[in-house]
Amino acid sequence: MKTLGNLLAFSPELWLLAGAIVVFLIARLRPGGSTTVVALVSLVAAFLALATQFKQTITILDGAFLLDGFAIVIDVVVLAAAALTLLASRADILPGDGEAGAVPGFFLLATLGAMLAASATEMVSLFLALELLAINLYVLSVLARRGLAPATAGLGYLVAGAASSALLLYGLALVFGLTGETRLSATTGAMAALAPNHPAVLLALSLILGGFALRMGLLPVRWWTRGFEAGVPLRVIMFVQSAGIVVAFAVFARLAVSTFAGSRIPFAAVIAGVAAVAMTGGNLLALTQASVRRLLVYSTIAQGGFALAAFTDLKGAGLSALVVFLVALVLSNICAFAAVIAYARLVHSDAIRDLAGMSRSAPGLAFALAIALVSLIGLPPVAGFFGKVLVLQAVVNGGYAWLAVVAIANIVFAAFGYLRVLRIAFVDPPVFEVVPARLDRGIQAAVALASAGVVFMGLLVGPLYAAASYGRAALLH
Amino acid sequence: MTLLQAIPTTTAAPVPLPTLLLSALVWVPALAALGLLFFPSRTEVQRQRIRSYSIAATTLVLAFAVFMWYGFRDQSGTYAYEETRSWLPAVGSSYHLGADGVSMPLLLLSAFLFVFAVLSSSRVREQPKEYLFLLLVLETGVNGVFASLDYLLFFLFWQMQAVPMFLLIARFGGQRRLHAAWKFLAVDIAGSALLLLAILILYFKAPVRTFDIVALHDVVLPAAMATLVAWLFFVAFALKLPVLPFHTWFIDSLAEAPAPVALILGGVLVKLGGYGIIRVDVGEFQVAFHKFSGAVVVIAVVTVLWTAIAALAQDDIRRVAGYVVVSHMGLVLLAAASAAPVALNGAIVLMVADGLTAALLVLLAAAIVERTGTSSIRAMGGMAGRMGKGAVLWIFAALAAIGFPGLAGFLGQLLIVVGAYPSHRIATPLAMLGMLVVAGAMILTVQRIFFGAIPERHGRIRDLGTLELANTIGLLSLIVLLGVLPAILMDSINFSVISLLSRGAG
Amino acid sequence: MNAGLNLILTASAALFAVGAFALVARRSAVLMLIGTQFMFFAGSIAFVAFARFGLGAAHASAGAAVAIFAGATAVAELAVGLAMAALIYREHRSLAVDADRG
Amino acid sequence: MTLTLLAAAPKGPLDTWSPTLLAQFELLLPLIALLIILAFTIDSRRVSAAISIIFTLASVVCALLVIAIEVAHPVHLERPATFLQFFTGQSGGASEFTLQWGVLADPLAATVGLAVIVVSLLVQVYALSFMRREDGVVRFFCVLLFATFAMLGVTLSLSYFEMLLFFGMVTLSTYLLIGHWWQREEAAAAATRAFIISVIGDLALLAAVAYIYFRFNELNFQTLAGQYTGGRVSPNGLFIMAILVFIAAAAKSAQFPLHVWLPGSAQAPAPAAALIHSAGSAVCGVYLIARTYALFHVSPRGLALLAIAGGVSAVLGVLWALFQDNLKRAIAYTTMGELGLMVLALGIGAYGAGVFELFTNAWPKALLFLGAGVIIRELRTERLSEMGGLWRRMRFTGWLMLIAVAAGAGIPPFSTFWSKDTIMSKALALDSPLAVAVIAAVTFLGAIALVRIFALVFTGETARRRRFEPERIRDAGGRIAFAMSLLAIISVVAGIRGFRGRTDPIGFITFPGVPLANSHFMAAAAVAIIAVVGTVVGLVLYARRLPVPAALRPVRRAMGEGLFIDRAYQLGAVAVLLPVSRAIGWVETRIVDGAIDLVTDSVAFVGQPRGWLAQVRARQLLIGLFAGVVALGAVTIVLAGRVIGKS
Repeated sequence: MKTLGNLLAFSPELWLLAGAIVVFLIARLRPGGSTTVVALVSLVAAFLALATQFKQTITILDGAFLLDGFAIVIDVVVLAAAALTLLASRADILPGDGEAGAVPGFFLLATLGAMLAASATEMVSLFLALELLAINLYVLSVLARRGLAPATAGLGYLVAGAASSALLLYGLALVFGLTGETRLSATTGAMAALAPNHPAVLLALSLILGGFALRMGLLPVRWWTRGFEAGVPLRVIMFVQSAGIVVAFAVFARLAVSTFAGSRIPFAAVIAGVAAVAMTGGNLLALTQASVRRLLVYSTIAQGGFALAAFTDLKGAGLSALVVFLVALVLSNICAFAAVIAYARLVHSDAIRDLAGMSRSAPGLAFALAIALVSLIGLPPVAGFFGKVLVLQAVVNGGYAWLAVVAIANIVFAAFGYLRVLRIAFVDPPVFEVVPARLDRGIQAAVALASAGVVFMGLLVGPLYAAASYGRAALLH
Repeated sequence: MTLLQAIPTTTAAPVPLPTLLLSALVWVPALAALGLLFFPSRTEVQRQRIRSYSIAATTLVLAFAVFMWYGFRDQSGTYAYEETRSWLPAVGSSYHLGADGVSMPLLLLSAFLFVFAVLSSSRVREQPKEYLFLLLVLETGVNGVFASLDYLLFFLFWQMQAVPMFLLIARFGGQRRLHAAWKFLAVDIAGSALLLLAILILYFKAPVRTFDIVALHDVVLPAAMATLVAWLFFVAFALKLPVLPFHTWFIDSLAEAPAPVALILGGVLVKLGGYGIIRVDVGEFQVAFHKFSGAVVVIAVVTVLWTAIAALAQDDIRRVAGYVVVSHMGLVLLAAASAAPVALNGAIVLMVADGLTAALLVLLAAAIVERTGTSSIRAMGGMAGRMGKGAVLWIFAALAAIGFPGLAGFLGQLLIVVGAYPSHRIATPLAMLGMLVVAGAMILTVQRIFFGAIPERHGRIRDLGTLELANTIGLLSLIVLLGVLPAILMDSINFSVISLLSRGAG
Repeated sequence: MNAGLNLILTASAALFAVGAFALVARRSAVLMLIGTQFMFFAGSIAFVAFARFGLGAAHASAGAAVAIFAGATAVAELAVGLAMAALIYREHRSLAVDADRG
Repeated sequence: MTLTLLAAAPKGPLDTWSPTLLAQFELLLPLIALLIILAFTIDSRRVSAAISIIFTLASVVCALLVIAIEVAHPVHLERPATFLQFFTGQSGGASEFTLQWGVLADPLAATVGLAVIVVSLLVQVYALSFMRREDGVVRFFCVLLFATFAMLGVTLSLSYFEMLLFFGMVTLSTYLLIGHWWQREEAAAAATRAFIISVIGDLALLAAVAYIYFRFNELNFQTLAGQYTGGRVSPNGLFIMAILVFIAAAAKSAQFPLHVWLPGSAQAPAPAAALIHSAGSAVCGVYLIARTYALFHVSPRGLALLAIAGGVSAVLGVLWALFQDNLKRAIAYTTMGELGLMVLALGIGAYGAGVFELFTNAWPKALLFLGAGVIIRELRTERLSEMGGLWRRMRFTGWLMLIAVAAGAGIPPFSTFWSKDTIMSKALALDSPLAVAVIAAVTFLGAIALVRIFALVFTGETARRRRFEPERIRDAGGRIAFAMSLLAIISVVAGIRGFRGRTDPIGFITFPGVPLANSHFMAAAAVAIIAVVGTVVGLVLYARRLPVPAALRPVRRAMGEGLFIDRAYQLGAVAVLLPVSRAIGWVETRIVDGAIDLVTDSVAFVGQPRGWLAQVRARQLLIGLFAGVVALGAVTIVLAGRVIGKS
């Protein structure tokens, strides 16, 4: 049992931990030190450490964690998302505010939790990792915020999160009870033996799906109040909407592959139903928003539905499609959020109608927003299109043509709504004069990187798909 | 089929054509657009620099196109300048470009018209950077559709022209631009959805998992499925063509869009629909398409007659031009429905000719509207005295639209009538009635705009300026050239058309 | 399965239901947090029960470990939640979640 | 004319020449002149006119040489050039689609071409001083050259395709000629009407092309001539072709009911009208029939159609001519009568005679219009009722007009007498009383109509009007007089038939299977008597300006308006087409757009911001979550049951 030997496989996570500690120390001892840079550095270090482990498969702590191809791919995405989020939120961490200075540290811890979750293969580690991520997010959602609104919003978020964690826990408990195994890979055989309509299995599936619903972004969480400055800070939303979702789907994928895919229950049918509901409901919800920020958050529900649809072809190319789709989603979401936040800073509003004249006052942001929205719709030639096409392929291969039709209808429907936003941003005359303030470098960089990523992932979808299918192979091995 | 033996006999030694040219033709505008982003556009001098930069870019594309055309001697009916790169092997889609006698003339047309569009864009004063950026992206989309031999790629480029066009109309158009833009978008999105649906059905029903048009050609779908797919494709393209009753988006957009955009819209964009029908429905699904060609013929004839009559009482000069274009596209549809070689040759010639004619009409109409400050024909009259050059050019444009002998449209209409008559004995004469009405409508515009006494308020208007003259005369000379020497086009169209038909039949 | 397991499972399910009801029916933040704790403990109890009886007996230690860790994380969440609740209480004398309009 | 040429024409080498090259020169010289003017001398009216006239003169020389060669040896086959040819891959039949053009210089083409180019030359000479005070002289000459080129193209074309090409150009040239004074509303309207009617004809010809190609895979006149009889097409098919070709011809040659543009052509400047009516678009329809005569010849019904339509048009034309108050319109209607006569002649099988009529009629008609131009310019009115008494003031013009009238009326020995007499003799040979009666009537009434014009213009007193004193009237002189007198001379001699044989002006315009029309003594006598009587009657009637009896007034009005036929057309267009068009516009804006807007709006409506949807609170969220889990469990169990049922 070579436990300690391959603890070194945790080196990326360890880098993050170290970075977090340093950040906390700086925030405590020398308020005013730029902690974001430290965090970014540790993220880069973590990435480099991870790079040394590419194309390896390492078992850690007797199978509590498995650093396989899939985990590595997800980790890369998570690290990128975290880095972009930090870049984007650099500006609102004012120097001199010790509490705010600690924010990057919690980001690092959340990232750490996410990375652990991506490679967790055992119920204990899985649950712990998810909770580590969640708790840090709760903390972040109230950290460095004054006033009532953030607290209530954060508390609402926490309660909802705790409830879904509990659902997940109970679902896991049922699985454990049915199989007597806490290592996911070991549950397959036992699950396969059970009857297709074993109520406990079905209940477990329902509970686990319910537990992941929030993390997958399938729930319309109301973590904001009137005005965009109040409520949960946008950096947290951005992180949840990017890294959080990726991790949630990754963990669910691992769970599904090892536990439910083997069983004889109508897993794909259930998933397809949930996906259809999520897509349609999410679009309906998103397109009826007056605030572009809410529109983006709610649209993620529909996107989550698409991602879920990829599970209908779990044995086939579904997982590769899922990864490609998630990469596109992460980049598009971050790009859109960063652009919206940056512009909201200029006009002090995030109402859709206040985007009018954006193309004149901030052409770069408008352009990035356009790219992001086009990608979220799923129009060519950007990344989102290929994600959607691959998912559709998976869906049809899985034998759910009706779901594909629903998906296309949703794409069409979404196109109208998003292009309405674009029309306002590009066509309508400005409602009020915008003073062209200098934007923060960090957020500019984040927008530029994310939009470039969206475009290039569209052009270089080949290599991306190769990586994705590498991860898939690792997961299914 | 005899021609299959006949073709090789006529084949010269196949000349190896330089590759990557087609990619350049497609992507140079997009790259130029990206480069455009780095230009400052504060002072007028910088704006002028931006304009000349874009002119240079489009001219470069035109140079590519002409060079390819010069080297393009299609005697075998296969694709030239073919390019295949692995792009998305997972779903069996590859970056597959190629040009044949069907697409090459249209590529040439688009290359020409975009140059004219950018040249005539100096009127667009505000935000020339954004405007030209969108225009260049649009060109990439259009050329890509013409060049791509992979359904996924085809759809990708098909989408790529939609959003820029929407923004161009909605952002730079006239008073009712939003209404027009939304109508454009609604129809375009509906069409795109049908297109995607058709492509996916074809893709998943085919035994081989590939999007490649050439590869999918040999696939034999079950008859019902093939018919369904052919229908979906047809509707998707017909919306773009446009056909009744979905042509109003085009009329409105043409009337509302700024002149250069309207030029592209009427000159190139609607030709995408005709190209799609010929390439996919006639070329790939000929048997299935033939099953419902009767309905298609009805649609075509109704479109021709309806739009022609609609043009008669139309008071908006730009809308008249729009109706005439739609009527011509109806003829193209008729030709496509009668999958006869002569008619298809005529259809392609007519598409090119109509593209040039539409561009000419749009530019002149814009010039007139700009001078008189109104687009209502009733408010005009007697302007031949003030703008004689404009009058002569407009008469020529009208004649070109009528299909006057010696101008480009004539041969197209002649070939379509001659080719379509044997298969459609009733429809063809009806379509000719439509041609008659169009002639009446156009010649009436000449009388009502330019002849008679001039109203007081138009006593001061100027004649066409140098730039306008350069553009319009350039277009006109192309029209005349094509009318007098159609052989320069036909020689290479024909073999592709025949091989297209034989492939479709076989 | 023997009576003991069923009994315990029923109890845990009841506990879970109670917690859920508390979450749904109560406005007070503290009570809602308590509800989440109930649900967590219900899950832990189920784990322990399965570890004690039934198939889980093979890996009893693992099941127990899950229960323990779950309890720990639950407490951590409770701590964060209570901190927030305190914050709210300090701001305006109420413990309602979603107090604000809009 | 021909005789003098023959005297000059060397015999030897001509027999070996092919006229093709010369014919091509004849065709292209006006075009070259046009291009030169457009390119270089568009600003200088004198140089442009000079270039135009010089080139036309050169073209005349070519035409003379061509006709000389034709006389020398009429029969030869043209080698057409290819306009467009491509491989259609249709197995069987013709696997090549070919469009040919070139020049077909046979006797027919040579004769008519000669008339065209000579009239064009004289008209230009006339216009040189007539249009002097106008603006747009260069434009006028350019259009004249274009019209000449188009007309020559029609005469020399060797395939239906080429004919179609040049028919279109003739349409355009007519449009531009009539619309020369575009400032006048009525001129513009007349031009538009002429264009539309002609386009009807062109499209009919296009249909004919399509149908004939579909049947024969061939468009070349000479090749087709032998194939009509081959039995490849049923009589009905041939009749359809004949009808289509006839429609094309009727639209151009103002055959009833497509004649409505002809009176409007009076809006053109006098020289333009002269060209149109004598050797311009008005006759190219007749020429088309003559050119495609093989088609009609094999289809008896086609011939009958020609005869009937021609007869009707002829009678109506001369009748209407009697009641016109506008000088040019009156002449125009007489043209319609003559055209009808030509078509009738072709219909009753008098092929050579019909073409001969075309040839002989050209000169007096041109002369009439040129004279009318002078008269109108001097009197500054076009209304016959305001004219009169010019005999003393414009003696020279009077003489010329007298010659023209005599020649038009068919008084021996002037030109049209000879053609009318050949037509009449053919009719007699057929001994169809109807044909004879029609010809007689047309000759008689035509004579009256022409004499009426002369009488109303030259006899009596000049009506005095405001700001117009007859003393200022000056007779024609200079170039105008020269051109007119040349035309007068030709009008005198053009009809004289030389000794039988190859120099007979119509003797060598033969058609295989149509016996050469013999001049018939009775016919000659009849025509002469009818013409003279008509002249006398006309003089008697109109020289005294008898007041019209009240009973005839409405008739007169109806006749003057050409039985309101073009009014009816306009009404049809205005009362039917425009409302339909407006209705279509309404449908589009209201219904079609309405539907599309409904869709977009409904989507937009669904996408409207809704506050309550943004109000999801933690409690609702949790309720939803738990309810969702429960519902999901239930659903999954149902689904699982399904699965069991399946397996």
